[in-house]
Amino acid sequence: MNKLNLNNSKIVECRQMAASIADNVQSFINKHTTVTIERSVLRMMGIDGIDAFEVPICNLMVDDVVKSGDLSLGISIYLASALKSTGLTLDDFVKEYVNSSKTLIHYPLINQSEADVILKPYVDNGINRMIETRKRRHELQSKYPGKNTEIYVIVATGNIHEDIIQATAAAKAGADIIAVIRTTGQSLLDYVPYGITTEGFGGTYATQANFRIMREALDKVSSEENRYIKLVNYASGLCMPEIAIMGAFERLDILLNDSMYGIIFRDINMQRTFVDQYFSRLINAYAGIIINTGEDNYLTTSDAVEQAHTVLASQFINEQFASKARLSKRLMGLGHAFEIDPNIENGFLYELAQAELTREIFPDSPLKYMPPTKHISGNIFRAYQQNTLFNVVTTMTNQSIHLLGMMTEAIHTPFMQDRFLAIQNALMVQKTMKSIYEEMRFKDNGIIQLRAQRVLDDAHELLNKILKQTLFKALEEGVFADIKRSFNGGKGLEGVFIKNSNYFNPVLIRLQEDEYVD
Amino acid sequence: MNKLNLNNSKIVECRQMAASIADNVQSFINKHTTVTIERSVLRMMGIDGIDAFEVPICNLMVDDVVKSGDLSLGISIYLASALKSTGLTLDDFVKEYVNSSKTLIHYPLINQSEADVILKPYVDNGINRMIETRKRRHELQSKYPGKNTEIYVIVATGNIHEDIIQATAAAKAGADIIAVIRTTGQSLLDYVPYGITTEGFGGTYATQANFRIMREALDKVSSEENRYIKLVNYASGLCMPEIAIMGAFERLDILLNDSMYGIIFRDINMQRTFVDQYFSRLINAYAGIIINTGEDNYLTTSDAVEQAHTVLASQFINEQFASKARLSKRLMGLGHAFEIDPNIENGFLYELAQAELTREIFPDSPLKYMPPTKHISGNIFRAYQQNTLFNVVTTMTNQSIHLLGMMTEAIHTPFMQDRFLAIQNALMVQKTMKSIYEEMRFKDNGIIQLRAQRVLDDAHELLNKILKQTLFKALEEGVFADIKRSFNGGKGLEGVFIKNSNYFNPVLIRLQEDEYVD
Amino acid sequence: MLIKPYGDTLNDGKVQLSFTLPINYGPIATEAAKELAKKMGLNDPSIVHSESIGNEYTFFVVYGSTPHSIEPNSITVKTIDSPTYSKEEIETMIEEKIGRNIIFVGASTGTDAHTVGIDAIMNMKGYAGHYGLERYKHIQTYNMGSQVQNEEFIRKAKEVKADVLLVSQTVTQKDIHLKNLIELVELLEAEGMREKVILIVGGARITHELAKELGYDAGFGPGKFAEDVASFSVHELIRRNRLAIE
Amino acid sequence: MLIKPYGDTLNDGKVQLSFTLPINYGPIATEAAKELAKKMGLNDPSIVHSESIGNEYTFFVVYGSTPHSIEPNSITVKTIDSPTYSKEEIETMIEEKIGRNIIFVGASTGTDAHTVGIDAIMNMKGYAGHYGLERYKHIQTYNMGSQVQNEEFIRKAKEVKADVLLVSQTVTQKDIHLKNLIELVELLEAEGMREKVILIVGGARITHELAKELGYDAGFGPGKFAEDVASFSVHELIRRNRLAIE
Ligand code: B12
Ligand code: B12
Ligand SMILES: Cc1ncc(COP(=O)(O)O)c(C=O)c1O
Ligand SMILES: Cc1ncc(COP(=O)(O)O)c(C=O)c1O
Repeated sequence: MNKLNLNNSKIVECRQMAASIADNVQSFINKHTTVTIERSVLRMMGIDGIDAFEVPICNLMVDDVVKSGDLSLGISIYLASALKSTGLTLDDFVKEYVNSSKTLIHYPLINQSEADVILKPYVDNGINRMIETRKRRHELQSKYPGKNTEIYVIVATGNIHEDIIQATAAAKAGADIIAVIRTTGQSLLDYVPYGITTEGFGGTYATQANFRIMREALDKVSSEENRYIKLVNYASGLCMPEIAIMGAFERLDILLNDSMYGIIFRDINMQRTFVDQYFSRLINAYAGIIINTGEDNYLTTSDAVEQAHTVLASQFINEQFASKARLSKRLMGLGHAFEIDPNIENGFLYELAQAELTREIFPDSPLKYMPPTKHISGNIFRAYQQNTLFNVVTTMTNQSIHLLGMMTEAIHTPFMQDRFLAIQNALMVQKTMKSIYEEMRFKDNGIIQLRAQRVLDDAHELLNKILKQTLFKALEEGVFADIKRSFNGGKGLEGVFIKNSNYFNPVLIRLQEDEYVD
Repeated sequence: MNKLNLNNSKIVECRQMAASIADNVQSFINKHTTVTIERSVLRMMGIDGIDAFEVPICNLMVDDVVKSGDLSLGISIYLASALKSTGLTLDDFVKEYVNSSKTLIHYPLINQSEADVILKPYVDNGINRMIETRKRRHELQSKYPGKNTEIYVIVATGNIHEDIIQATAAAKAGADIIAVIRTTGQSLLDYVPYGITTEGFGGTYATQANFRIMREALDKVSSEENRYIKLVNYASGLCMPEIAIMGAFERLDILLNDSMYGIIFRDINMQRTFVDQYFSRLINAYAGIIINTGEDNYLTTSDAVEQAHTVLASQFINEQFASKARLSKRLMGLGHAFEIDPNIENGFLYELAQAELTREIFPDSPLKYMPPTKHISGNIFRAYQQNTLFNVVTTMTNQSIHLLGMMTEAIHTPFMQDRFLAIQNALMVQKTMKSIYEEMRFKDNGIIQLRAQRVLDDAHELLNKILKQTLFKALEEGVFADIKRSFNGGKGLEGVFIKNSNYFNPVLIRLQEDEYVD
Repeated sequence: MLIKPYGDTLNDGKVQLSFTLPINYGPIATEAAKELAKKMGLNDPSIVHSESIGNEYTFFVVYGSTPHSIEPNSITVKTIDSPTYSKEEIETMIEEKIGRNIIFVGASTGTDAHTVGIDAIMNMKGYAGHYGLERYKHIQTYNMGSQVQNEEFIRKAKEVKADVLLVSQTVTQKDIHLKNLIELVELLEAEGMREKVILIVGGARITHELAKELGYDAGFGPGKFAEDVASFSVHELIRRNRLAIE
Repeated sequence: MLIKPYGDTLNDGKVQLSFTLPINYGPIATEAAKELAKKMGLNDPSIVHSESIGNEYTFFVVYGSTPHSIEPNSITVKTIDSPTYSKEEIETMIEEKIGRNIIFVGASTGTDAHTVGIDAIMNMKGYAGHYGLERYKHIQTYNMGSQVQNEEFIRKAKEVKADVLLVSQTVTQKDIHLKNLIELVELLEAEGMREKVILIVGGARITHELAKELGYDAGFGPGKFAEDVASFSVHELIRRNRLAIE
């Protein structure tokens, strides 16, 4: 489709600039590791569980090395050395480790090739578990093929059991994708909570056990409804790679995973975030998990008319980071949103222009389109209407992952009836406007075309500017979402380590070099 | 605009056929008069009021002649003769008439030219009152020019005082046009009730006094809001011409006035209706009152997908009848509606096709576009959404008179908050989609274009069929709204009279022959 | 088991409310709305929206928790017990158990001009894919249309020896339908006809419960079609004639 | 004068309700909904819509008349009495009556990550066309952003000798904001600072009433801007220093 008369070479140039921007950051990334990356290496090898104080074993081990060893070598060499010294299997070693006071650094370090041999069966196990899970998803999706535009709703009661009730009802009512929102504050925890949980604020803890029981519940609905129901959770935060592994093991289908969201919206240190996002995305790519980026959030703090081009520029950058992490286009769920004040004349036309622009520039990506939130008030009827208009643009521009707006957006996390009515709203639009994407054309050089061209031009200019100053500097200047973050500020910097020249990570190599097919 | 690739000669042919259909009926009309026409002649000359049993004086007089005289001569000759014999002014004669037992036929009949002279001052009075009112409207409308698309809402409490409160609030909230719905059953009364009324079912009595006080209230809001608020009531029914006069005197701006609605939807005899509509429309034309036709109603009993062409065919016919009654295009508010089941795939595209089709075929007419009603349920949120979709089509196709749907359509006549929310809904769409009419194009030979072409073809075929069999027969066969009516059936036939060759009507001549300008 | 409204947690009692108060927008109005919600028993009502909708009128949206609960097991509702048969089954039943045509007379009575409902039940075409009674073998129908006076309706019923009378009422404002429906029963009784016919009413706001209260044999609301009405009628005719029902 | 909800006739008491009951769709569910509406005091509740929204859950829309009425004249609400001045007036007042810069420290505290509200008040750009405090002459601002712990917040306040503390709270689920706000007051008291600062809270669900209850000097909700906060603060500073106010 070329409804907007876009200048194709501008698009090509944007991609090139974004690639250079990402290259620059990638060379930084390649030199670093982080605590959560190392913990996720342990998770991949099968380490899970907590101690008597509810501290995850992975944290105990990595903290050990941070405190008394040298994490710049990677956790793997320590673990391999310990196994070698004790002669125990991993399982038995972990049991002993938890119950004794011996730390991980008490064992003489062995060399990498020996370590590789010792860890290989465990690494294989983890990798195979990812492959099996991916296969299973593929089987189910062949059995129940998906739709062009899939309806995505959230559950967020704080209690995973209530979440399951609500998710099941939503799926039965027509939802294709269920996201379990995380409790406030979890993204700032430098560990992943454990077990089935029933308390949370504005969301439910992301734990592997919660992932598992929700996945089971949704598989049940899938088979009842003959529709594969996708499960979503959130990676971005201080534990991106670990959550990526949990998602890979428990067959999450989508993970919110943005290369910059944590920096901008959670004040997580930028070095930490860039390094973590790479590793976590390598996992997503291997596991066949769609990522969702968070450009939609920019418009909750910035003006959606004036800052539309920042969304596009960021999508180009996220795309390049994703490519570097081996994600194929069909796994790049780039985010954008319908956030223009409905009181602005012709705002709808600008939304249409932006949504179509995004669709045309990223034709193969499962775009994630977010509903209005900022300009929703307590007038639930008005909100319901705004959501209809949003649904109309979604269908008119053939978006892929269709997050539904809730009429109670300004009030509370959704009640069951709010979600039901939202699904009813979306389904009506999808049906009554079914073929409108093919039917609609826009006036040549009209408001819509000119707006889209303008946004592309502005994004081009912005990328050029970022390229010149580097992405790090651009973030310091607050280029996205009007939020400024410093290179050494924010949370989690203490968890970043420059890799030693002897850095050893047998998981990273597999993620970077294995061939995988669907 | 030509977005639909319509065959222009087909449109021209439709108009020609409709003209011939109307010609045939018009020769019938020209030969007849009715009790309500004669009563409206009296009203034009200034007769108003009721007797002790609340029977309007106009009815007393006309009934007198029906009973003991010969109405085929027209009421005017009787009245002139009585004035001549008694030597009284009209006012004094009416007073005497009401209080005495003398009927109208007790006076020797004079000749037409003498009668003409006697009645002239009274006829002039009435005509001048119409002209003055028209001028006043014109002044106000120059002061507060109208909009392209005007928001129309109803009030229907049954109590004119409550109606005024609600109408005022609605106008302040953004309504441009207020319609006072009539009480159920009024259209079947063969007289017009009198005075200010406070009781009605699902509507308020249409009386001249109610018209007046509502007009005053709306004039007040007009000046407060600097927007001319139009007032609407209903003519179609057994008293079409009388209500037309009342509207002309009290500065109604729009009257529901359809050449066939009474036949189809109120089972009023077709001879009666055709004759009455002509006279009432002559008055509307003279008074500069926009008529609204009722094709929208067809889709409340017929299927909106299958019977869309009947709406178009009927619009062509209504247009021709209106022309014959001297209405200019800008007074022809042809009606249509958004009544496709939202569960039908691509229903929205069909609605869009139909609305654009109507807009293109009648470019100079203030089209009246009716909201969904039939497929509205008690789910008020869903209803609110359906109304949004309707508002979207309204704006996408630049309709003129925009009747708002109410989220409580399936429940009750509107509460104040229902109306407010409906206005808010429409205003948001108007603003956020402001220029969409100019922006949108449709795919060549796509679903929308083909649908519109098909509806035109079918209307063409239907008009051809009606032309061959005459409109009377077509109505007997139930061609509109799937409802069959017989030539001699229905209410009010007893009020129809073949004009005597000496028929005398000094008002009719003025209405047919005066030149009038705005 | 007692139940309460459900927002997102069992027994949270959450309800949504909206209303208009005749008072100017402002803090006093908001407080008045909150007090009203409290008088309706809501705990912690939250006025999530308030807006002026005209001089002296303010519109509110409110959420809150109701402490009330309901015991569904103790609820009894009058429902139509006879099963709903298919068109073919009904035709066979008439053939085998009654052995003659059944006669239905229907109308939208009083000043009510809504015919879509009665047509949905009676006319050939039916509604939403359910054929109307006119299409049934062994059923003879007279659909008098709308705005039929009760007297006229009864006259027709007598004339054609109706077995079943079908009344449709859509306009319910100021309870105009009740007046009209009660009058019909009284007229039928005065004529000694009440027991001789099966008397059925239908319409958007009609429930079986209400119909029974008014002295009708059955009431049908939205979502009911010809087969429901025919099943009930045939079943009832058989019952009245003490014929065995399988 | 007593007032009641208004549908289309004075004192008709009409309200709209919606809720979900954990019960299967059907006549019993509808009756349960009706009983619930009656328990909430509605006369003649009408269940205008019911629909299954999942196994064992039914959604209802209800209209009815409440018999309750409210006397607005007897309602007293705590409101901020000081008038709202313009930016220029405020600047002049500080100049003339206070004669030094006023220092504001603001943050979205606890785990709350919402900054748009506090930024609306404090940042240069402001919100909805109202400039933020940063742009005011004689006002010095420190906006600490979001997820600021109460301890850290107090530390900063001390460090810069704040006159006014601005706290923003958006997430209110399970009353998390109350916990956080109360803790702040307690910490300030423990530090002996409570009386030395003007303590203000704001957010979408914050009212002045609630703020006062929690021991704050003022609370600001939606529709309040920098000039409201500055006016109150300057007015209050002057009052506390017993300076005359024109
Ligand atoms: C279509 C319609 C019209 C059409 C009617 C055309 C016609 N020939 O029927 C027209 C445009 C003419 C019209 C006019 C008016 N209408 Co009207 N109309 C409607 C509308 C949009 C749909 C009704 C409908 O056809 N539903 C579809 C049918 C199939 O549903 P149903 O009737 O419920 O029937 C089903 C069941 O109830 C049952 N059933 C029904 N009858 C029977 C009978 C028997 C024996 C049985 C067994 C079953 C049965 O079976 C059917 C199939 O399941 C409704 C709003 C809405 N969305 O409901 C307003 C509505 C009914 N109308 C209303 C009003 C007020 C009027 C007017 C009075 C307005 C006016 N003042 O001019 C006039 C009526 C004048 C009069 N004298 O009655 C109000 C009634 C308010 C109230 N509760 O009292 C409504 C609710 C709109 C509103 N919110 O104001 N109307
Ligand atoms: C934007 C937004 C976000 C953005 C925030 C970006 C940012 N940097 O602020 C993002 C996307 C990051 C976000 C995240 C979340 N959000 Co949020 N978010 C919103 C949203 C859409 C708009 C809020 C807003 O900006 N309003 C505009 C501002 C200007 O209004 P305001 O805050 O009321 O401020 C005005 C006044 O209140 C006052 N004011 C405010 N503060 C102060 C302070 C002082 C001192 C003064 C004087 C005045 C004042 O002045 C302002 C101007 O008038 C609302 C929904 C909505 N439409 O309201 C949900 C909403 C607030 N979020 C919600 C939730 C649950 C979350 C999450 C917890 C979800 C999750 N589990 O991940 C996370 C938050 C995590 C956390 N730790 O807090 C819920 C809160 C529910 C509740 N009542 O508890 C809401 C209501 C959405 C919902 N229905 O679920 N959110
Ligand atoms: C990309 C991305 N990651 C994560 C989140 C959620 O993160 P948190 O749990 O920190 O609210 C969001 C928020 O919507 C997001 O857009
Ligand atoms: C053309 C026309 N006239 C009159 C009416 C109203 O007539 P009544 O008062 O008979 O309901 C309508 C109904 O909507 C109409 O469309």
